[in-house]
Amino acid sequence: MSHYLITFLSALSDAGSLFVAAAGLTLVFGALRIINIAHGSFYAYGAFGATTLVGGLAAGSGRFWLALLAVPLAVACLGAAVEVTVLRRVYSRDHLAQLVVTYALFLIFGDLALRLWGSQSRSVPVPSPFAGSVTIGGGQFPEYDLFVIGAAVAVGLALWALLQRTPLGWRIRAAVEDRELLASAGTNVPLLFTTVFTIGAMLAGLAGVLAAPLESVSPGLDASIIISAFIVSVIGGLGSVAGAAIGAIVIALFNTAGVLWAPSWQPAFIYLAMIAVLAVRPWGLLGAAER
Amino acid sequence: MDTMHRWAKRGLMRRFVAPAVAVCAAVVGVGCSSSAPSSSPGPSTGSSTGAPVTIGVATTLSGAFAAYGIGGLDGIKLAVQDINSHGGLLGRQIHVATGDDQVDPAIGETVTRNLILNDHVAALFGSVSSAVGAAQEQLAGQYKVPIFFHLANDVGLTTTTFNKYAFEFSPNTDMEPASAALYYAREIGHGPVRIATITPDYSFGLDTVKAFLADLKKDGVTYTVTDQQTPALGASSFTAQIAAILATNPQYVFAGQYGADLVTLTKQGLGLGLFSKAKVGGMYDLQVLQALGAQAPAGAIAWDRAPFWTDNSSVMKSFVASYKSVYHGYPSEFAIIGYSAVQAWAWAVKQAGSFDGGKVSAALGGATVATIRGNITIRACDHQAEVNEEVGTIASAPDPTYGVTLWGSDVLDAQSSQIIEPCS
Amino acid sequence: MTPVTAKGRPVVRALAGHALIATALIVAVLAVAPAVLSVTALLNVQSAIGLALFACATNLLIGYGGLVSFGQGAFYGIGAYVVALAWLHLHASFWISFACAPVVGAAAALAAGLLALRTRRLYFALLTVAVSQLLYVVVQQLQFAGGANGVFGAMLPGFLTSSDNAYWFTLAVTVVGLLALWQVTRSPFGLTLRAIRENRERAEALGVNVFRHQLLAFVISGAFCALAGALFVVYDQSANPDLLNWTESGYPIFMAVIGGQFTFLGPALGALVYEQARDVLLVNFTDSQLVFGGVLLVIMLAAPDGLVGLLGRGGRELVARR
Amino acid sequence: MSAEPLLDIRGLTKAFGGFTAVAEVDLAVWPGTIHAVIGPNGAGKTTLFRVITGTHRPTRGTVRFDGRDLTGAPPHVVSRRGLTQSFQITNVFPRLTVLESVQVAVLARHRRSWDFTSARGRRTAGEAAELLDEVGLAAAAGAQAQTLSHGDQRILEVTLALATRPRLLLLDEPTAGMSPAETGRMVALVTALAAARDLAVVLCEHDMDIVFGISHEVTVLHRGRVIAHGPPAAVQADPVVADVYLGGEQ
Repeated sequence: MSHYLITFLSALSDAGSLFVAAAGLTLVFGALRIINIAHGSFYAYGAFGATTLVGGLAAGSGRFWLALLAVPLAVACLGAAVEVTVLRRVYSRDHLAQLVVTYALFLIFGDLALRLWGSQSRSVPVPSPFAGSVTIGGGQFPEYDLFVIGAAVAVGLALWALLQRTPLGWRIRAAVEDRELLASAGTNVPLLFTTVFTIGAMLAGLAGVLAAPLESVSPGLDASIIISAFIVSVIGGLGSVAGAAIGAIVIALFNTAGVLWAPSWQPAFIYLAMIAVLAVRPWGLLGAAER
Repeated sequence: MDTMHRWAKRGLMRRFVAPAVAVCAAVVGVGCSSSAPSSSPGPSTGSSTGAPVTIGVATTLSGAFAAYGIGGLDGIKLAVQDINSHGGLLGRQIHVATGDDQVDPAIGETVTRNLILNDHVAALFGSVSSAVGAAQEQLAGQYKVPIFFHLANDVGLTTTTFNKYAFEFSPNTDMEPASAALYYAREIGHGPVRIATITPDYSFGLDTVKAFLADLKKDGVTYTVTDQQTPALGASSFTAQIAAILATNPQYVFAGQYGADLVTLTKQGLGLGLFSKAKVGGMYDLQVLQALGAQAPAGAIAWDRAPFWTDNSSVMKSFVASYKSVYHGYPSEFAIIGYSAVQAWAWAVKQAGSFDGGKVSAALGGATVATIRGNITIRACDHQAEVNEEVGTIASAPDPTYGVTLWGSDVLDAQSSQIIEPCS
Repeated sequence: MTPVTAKGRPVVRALAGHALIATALIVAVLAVAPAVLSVTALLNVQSAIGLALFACATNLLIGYGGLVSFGQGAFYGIGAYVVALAWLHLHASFWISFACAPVVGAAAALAAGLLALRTRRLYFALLTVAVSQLLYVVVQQLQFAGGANGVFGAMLPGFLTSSDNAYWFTLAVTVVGLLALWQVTRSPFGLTLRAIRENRERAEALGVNVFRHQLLAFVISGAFCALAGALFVVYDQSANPDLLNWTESGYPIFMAVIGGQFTFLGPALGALVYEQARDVLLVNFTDSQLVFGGVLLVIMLAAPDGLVGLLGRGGRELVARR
Repeated sequence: MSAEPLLDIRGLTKAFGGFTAVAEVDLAVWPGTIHAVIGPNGAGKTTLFRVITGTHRPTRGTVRFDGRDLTGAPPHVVSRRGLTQSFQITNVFPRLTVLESVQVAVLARHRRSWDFTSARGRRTAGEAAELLDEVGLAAAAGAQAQTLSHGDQRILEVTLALATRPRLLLLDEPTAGMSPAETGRMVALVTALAAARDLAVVLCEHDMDIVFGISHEVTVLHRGRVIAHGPPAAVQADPVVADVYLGGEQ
């Protein structure tokens, strides 16, 4: 019986890191109507940044917590620079052009990462207070995974508070739901877009740092995460942060179901999940019905 | 001229003739850019001394498997550097041309075709992925250029798509699991024992698990397979698969993952208690052990095609020293195999007294060549090098001389004769 | 008084005249290629021609229909697999299986379209990715389809084994395919499709059954993508799962965007330029993706309407952005 | 006045969740007549139009047109039956030329939009060009719709609806944002076409001069309900209307 609990908790931990990665992507889409493929690059730079800052030192050192603060901010600055120099020119363009531009950025950042961090697999030791495991119902479960679940919930609450309780949050929601209202309220729209994109990049960097102790940090990390983040955002409904949370859980459960019942077909399950959801609700679970 | 007619004519001019002219320009451009002087492929085999001879390395230099491709390339470059410092081959210096296939067969084919036809390479060194390798093998056969596989080791390369210009210098996907099975059998005895497997969901991973289970039975072990997981290649999380495997409480686990995937699988397995509950085996080579650092799972079973640290011969010692002096790090197994493949090619060129692909391949088939991995015999029937595979267990502390946690002292040197399939 | 003769007959004839001259010009240059080019260059052009058909078939959806599908690689792969598997298992004649490829592609496109066209814009794009990735994962599991390595072998008939004949065949099929596609775009159906792209709600209010038109466009595009996939077999004599991967579906989109998605021949030009640029990049630059990304970015920012937009004298006016 | 109304709406109701936008509306429109539907903003005029054209499905009530039940039919079916709308916010095909835009409507009417064979020009250029002549847009035939002036785009908006040869035309504020001169041109165009083609027109308009100038019947909506209907003179004199709409709550 215990392994179902362990399986569920590990699914929850996967959902947590997926949510933090997807939240930035869906927030940027909601406010700016841009699907940012380079979001995967920001995630990878977050993870690589963590390996640089923490290095191979023993788990005891506090360098991980320093990285958890510093690296997302650095990635946020990179995001702001990208938004100001490149994305500002493509807001008026159609979806396809925006996709191709962000894909071009994805390719550029991919090769730069190879130059900066080389091609070797790297990894970050699990940070000290959470290095051990806790026994739950007879099974062993890593403490760090519990930390990741907690961090995801914290990010979710922080985003909820930002969107519901702050003037910036009101403007972001206005950008998502009713563009005309935004302009009429005298908002500095370009500054708002830069802010939202920077927040999106920071979330991607944070997700990267969080994931570094869990997996190997190597080239190709940006491609694998962007596909999962896309699927989670679409299932939840593009533009809805709450939808991203639900989408992350749906994907984690489908993955687990695949593992338990049809291991050899497991990689196909996330695509089946996406097709099933979109067949029932063509604009995602919580997405705004597009006319 | 009524407005309608004039409008139509102008409109059409834009929509058709402009792009039409552009298309023709592009085609003509194509003609010039890539049609190098269409001399016959392959090097000028005459012994015009002095003109450098090129060898081509078409491998993966970007993406998730870049570390493997670059590792092999470093070994090959070092071998060429050593040859050139001793006066080159037949009096001619050797030059290395490279190409990045980005693990995509179509790109791999383009890059390989370009090395053959534009760089006139005298020999080719194959890719990381077997799918790309198979496409390269066809080209090598078509243009009569010897191709040496030092990374891709799918048994198909020496059977289904084999031709006489292809040579496999790495233990193939039959030999590697057979060596692992020998070690497991030595550990287990006759059993009965409970085993689970987890491997990436593509041909290499699936073939490896199938061969391992078959060889284990052949080595007299009775076992029951409790679970078989096949996560996607490059998946970011194996927690669900590990939890499912643990639920069937196996005594032994066989992992087909390698490189970045094996690092991720190990870190997540440690957290879920996989290594404390079962004896896990995987391809824990230098790159994986360096990435894991302090998290390397002591006591886990590890196999590797050419680990330098288990070979105490003076030849290997000096190779490791010279590699370290050039690359400021230690050689991966692919650097070692790549280096030995170049040595074999050089030997065959001297033997045949020419760079001609046909002569070199004929000279090498069935021959025994001295390399940094000792004397290697290349089977005449399928050009599979009769090489050993090393299997051991991960040490509990970093190696004093190399500063990385490597293997313990008890290492099985699985002889090629024990693990190779007879000629079909 | 009225700017046009009663039945508008002279207008149409003039339109057709110019188009034929332009197409004949292109075909003539391409036809001369085998005599002029070396083996490599000929193979490059043959591959580019096949990709031009793939790009124009995809552009029927993107440029004309306003439907951004990221899954056309699925039908391209299906076309290749139909020919390869017919040879492997049924030992069918190449010509029959080659003719069946577009039919199977159309059937697959019908099924996928019924599912995908219920969604709009980005959801449609991502759903088509999901469908083609599902196919990509499934085909690797099917042992009879050669699993992850795909199907290799001498599947071409004697006639096509000579590189010149293979080139002629590819050129002929592509020209016929492009002319058929061109007729579709200039027909009433083509105009209605463009109207739907411009303003779906308005088209519906004028009595156009939007779903059916988009579905038919999806089926036609799927058929021609499968035909291009079958041409891949002529070039490469193999069918491997990577053809179905979403990265493969990205190529025709880049070609259409680079070439100019709002003109008919734009994607064909994009295919030629893309194929050569990629080969040159791969061979000469270690950081080929960095350079390609940079070039793609510059083209997107500097030439929003693709190369044809730049080249066409009045290109700016014809494709003025909304 | 023929025996049966062309458009016969009975007890039409449309609610979005709790909010009832249109409640129990009855509306009858006779062939060849101009019927104005007026009311303050938020009275439910646009929702009523959207339900009639099939963009929204009615919660209750029936829509009969030309003797056949059209309740809940999708927009393209409603349009094919001969009931077409032009939009309040200009809704044309930006990158199509004026001629091409009209040809799309003509093709749809002839059910030729599935035709792959003939060039689109042969079948429909003539008819489209004649219509452009009638509405005075012939000179702009080759220009892209997005390059036209606002007034011309409004005229193109109506022309597209006319090209489907409707029996009834729904005009949602056709003169919105137009100069007096352009308004005069539009009013003249609508009345001429109504007479020439025995076309019924349902007009939603704020400009009272137009409403009481050219319409044969007027219906006044307030908070989704019909509060008055009849000939213009009677409605103008009706105290309820004056209180609620003209003088009262604005």
